[in-house]
Amino acid sequence: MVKPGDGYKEIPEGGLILESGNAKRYETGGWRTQRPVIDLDTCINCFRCWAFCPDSSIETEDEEIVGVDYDHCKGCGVCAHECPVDAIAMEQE
Amino acid sequence: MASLTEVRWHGRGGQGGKTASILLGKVAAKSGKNIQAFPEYGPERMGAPVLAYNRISEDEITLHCQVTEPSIVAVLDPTLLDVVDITEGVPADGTIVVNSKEDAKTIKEKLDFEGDVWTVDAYGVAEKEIGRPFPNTPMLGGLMKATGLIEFDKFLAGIETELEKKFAHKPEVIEKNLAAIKRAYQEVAN
Amino acid sequence: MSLKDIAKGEDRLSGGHRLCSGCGAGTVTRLIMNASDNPAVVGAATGCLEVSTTIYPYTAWEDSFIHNAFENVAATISGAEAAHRSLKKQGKLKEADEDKDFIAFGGDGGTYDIGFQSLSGALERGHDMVYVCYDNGAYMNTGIQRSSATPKGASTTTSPAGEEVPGKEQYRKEMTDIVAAHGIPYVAQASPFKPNDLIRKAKKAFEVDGPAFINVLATCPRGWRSKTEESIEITKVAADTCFWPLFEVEDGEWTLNYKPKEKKPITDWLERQGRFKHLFKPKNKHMIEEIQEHVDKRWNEILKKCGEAEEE
Amino acid sequence: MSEQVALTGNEVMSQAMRQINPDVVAAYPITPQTAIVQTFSQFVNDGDVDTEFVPTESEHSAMSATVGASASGARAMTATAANGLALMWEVLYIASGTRLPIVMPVVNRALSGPINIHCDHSDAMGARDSGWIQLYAENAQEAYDNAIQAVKISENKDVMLPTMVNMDGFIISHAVENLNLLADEDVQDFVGEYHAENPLLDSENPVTVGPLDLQDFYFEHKMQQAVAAENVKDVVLEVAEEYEELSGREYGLFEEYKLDDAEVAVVALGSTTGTAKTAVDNLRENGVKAGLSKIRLYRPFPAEEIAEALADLEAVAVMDRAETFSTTGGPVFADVRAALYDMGADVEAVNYIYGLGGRDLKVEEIESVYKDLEEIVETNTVEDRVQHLGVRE
Repeated sequence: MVKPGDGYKEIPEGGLILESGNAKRYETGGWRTQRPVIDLDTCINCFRCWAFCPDSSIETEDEEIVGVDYDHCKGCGVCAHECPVDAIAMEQE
Repeated sequence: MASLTEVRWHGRGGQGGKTASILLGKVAAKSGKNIQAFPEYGPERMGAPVLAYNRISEDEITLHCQVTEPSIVAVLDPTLLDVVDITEGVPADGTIVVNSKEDAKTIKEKLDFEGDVWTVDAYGVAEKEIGRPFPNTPMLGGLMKATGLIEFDKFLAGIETELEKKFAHKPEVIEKNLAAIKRAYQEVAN
Repeated sequence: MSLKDIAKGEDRLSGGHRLCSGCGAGTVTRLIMNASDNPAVVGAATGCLEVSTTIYPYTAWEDSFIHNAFENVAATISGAEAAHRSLKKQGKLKEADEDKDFIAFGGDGGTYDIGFQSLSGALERGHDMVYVCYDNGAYMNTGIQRSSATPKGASTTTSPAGEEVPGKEQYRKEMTDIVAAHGIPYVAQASPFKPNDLIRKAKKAFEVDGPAFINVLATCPRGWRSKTEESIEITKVAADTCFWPLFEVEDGEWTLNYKPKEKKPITDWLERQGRFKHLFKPKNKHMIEEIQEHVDKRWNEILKKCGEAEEE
Repeated sequence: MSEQVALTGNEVMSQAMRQINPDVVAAYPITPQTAIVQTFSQFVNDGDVDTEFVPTESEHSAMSATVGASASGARAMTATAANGLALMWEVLYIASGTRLPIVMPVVNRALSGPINIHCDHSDAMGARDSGWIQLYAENAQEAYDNAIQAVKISENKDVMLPTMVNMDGFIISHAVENLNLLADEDVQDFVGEYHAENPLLDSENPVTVGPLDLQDFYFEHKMQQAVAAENVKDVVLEVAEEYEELSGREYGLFEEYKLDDAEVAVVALGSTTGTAKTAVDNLRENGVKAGLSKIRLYRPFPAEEIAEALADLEAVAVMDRAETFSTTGGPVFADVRAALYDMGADVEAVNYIYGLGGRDLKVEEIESVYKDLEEIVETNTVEDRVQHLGVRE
């Protein structure tokens, strides 16, 4: 991975990024003013929050919703707004 | 470049002047000479007076300017004589071959040209041998006789090869053109 | 295919991209990408999606990705697709690279306007690629300038609501219809509020042999002056007011995919967005009437094309 | 093995492309380049090549698709001229900045307006700083040889930059000349197979091409490009040496014609250099110590080498077939003069803009340039640093 401050002799030529999906290392969680909190007991695993999240931040495991990736969630609130059973609450950071 | 010969072709768009210059160039190249063949490009379309050129030399040709003083001129359509100055830049010892039914003397007078003037009824030859009035291949035959640029047997063999490439699927066209070239070679006169 | 099934795969667009909070393009892109069954070569026209997902040295793309310029994503991906065809034919590809999806993403600026010619050319040439337009109705990347996809009446920075002129004067152009006129195998208009429909359309687009085009409404909370949490809901309102009908055109056959139970007035769509706020001033009432008339006319056209009964 | 042929420059170029057998060619027709893509399309449809031909709707898309194909790992080519090159402009920089080894014949023609379809170098000269390597040719033989060598130059790992193979519109593109073609298999062996290092098509190693590259890294990437450009000269010479073994034809960064003992010389590029050779020969017969430097590699510019070759002259005239409207002369002049300055050479350098829009340049006109140089040497004064040659008042 190219690091800040690397010189021209060290980095790949032509502006290529050779490590796919490495944006995961860039945390956008700090953009948030409100955080979604999922009540997993109420959740019916309809996966609508997963589908709608613009930031790939709804975590799943074995076909179940398990939580939120707060490193990347920007707190837009779409998940909470769209949850059909009100299992997601937006809380102040 | 003492061996350099420059040729200018006068024709009308669609008559095959450019093709004649290319055929001449290719055949000359086959006979071991260095050549150039190039038309003058403009927006002219079918019917407009057009020009094409050849350079033929024993030595390497590096010149890439226009031909302005050709020693040989071929005129593919008799009516061009009234439209363009076909003697322009041609030295007094130059050769002009004109597609015309008239005899060389008449044309020579008309052109007021000191040099060698030849005529051949290329349309007539083409009508007889090819069945259509394409003057360019007969004119090549006439040009060979008038200038001796390439030995005629070699020229015939060379042109046959080139026509074979062009008309691979129409062998009769090759035969007819060769016949036209031969007839024009016989009929051209100064 | 259920959302749950789709979610089984790895997300093809990673978190950590820098699209705005609540950006519709993020949702649209994820849903399309996750519907693909093959490793993909993805292209994006210059625009929000491209700049936000590939800020050097980071990329949010799990697949191969190329950005070339603003107006040429269709041409660029057509070149990639041609390369694939050529190398495959010559037996120069590894087995793992033999089946691939070629996907081009463009915003409305890169699709309706500056990239229109390149898109039309690629569609006519018949490349096996899927072109996705995430239509947020203006040049959002440069700060909300009007495009030919901007709806009539919207206030943008180059069609501002002024004392004399109340926002954009022209109706948006019907890009989906224009693409359909190319006679390509698959064309669809979709919306993220129906993710299953969007995924189904994406899958169809990937399946067909030849070019496919999907025009997806993508909310821009910043440009539309809407609430971020309403980004999905607002696209439902767009469908319920018939501003953004969902349909598909398969080999020339038009099918309607969503008919609101009760067609809502266009004001439902307009009032949620700050960009239309000025239309509610009394002097601009005629604008709303005109827009409603236009939507009604267009809706009936769509119904007719789709073989549905027209409405009064 | 080689074959003597008499073909037009365009035909020769399409033969070179057939022999190179690129994986993808994306192109658009434009006078005077049209015959290249036309002939090549016939090769494609006759199954003579493995190429996928992408007949784009514009040159912008031609270059864009070529970039897409090249980034995917294909050996990709296109060809253009004049306004077509201008329409590609934006993407030219993307191709070089992305380090894609695309080879593109450019059939040089004047840029509009007013529209003119004939030869000058405005098109390629305008693109001289786009990061592309530029090779120029005196005749069809050189254009052919340059095209084949360009593949190897561009794809060299120390280079990885695209190349424009320039050929004068009409004068070369539409003229039949005799030349030698290499055997197909010799060209194939010479260019070899292309293996891209990080192709988009490699599913196991996905790559992101063309990201947003801001203040923190863009400069580093441009520096890499500058280093690659520095490497070009050596690679051009290496490839030329290898090509000479194959073809018997010698190539360098530039050609020196009777320059050794020359006192006055012309620096030029393109087909005019052939005509200039005749002028040199004529002048030499009259006792004038005339010489010629014919630039083959113009970008990157071999400044030191050219300056060295010119350093012992008394005066030199640089011929430019393009205007810059800088009022300080044409592009080649700027480069040559800067090179001479760096060398500290005591050579008067003057500039002649000529041949715009296909205006013919005759032997006598070139001879007049040498006569001007002699006068400069004699009087030690330069009256007009920059002149327009062959234009009417």
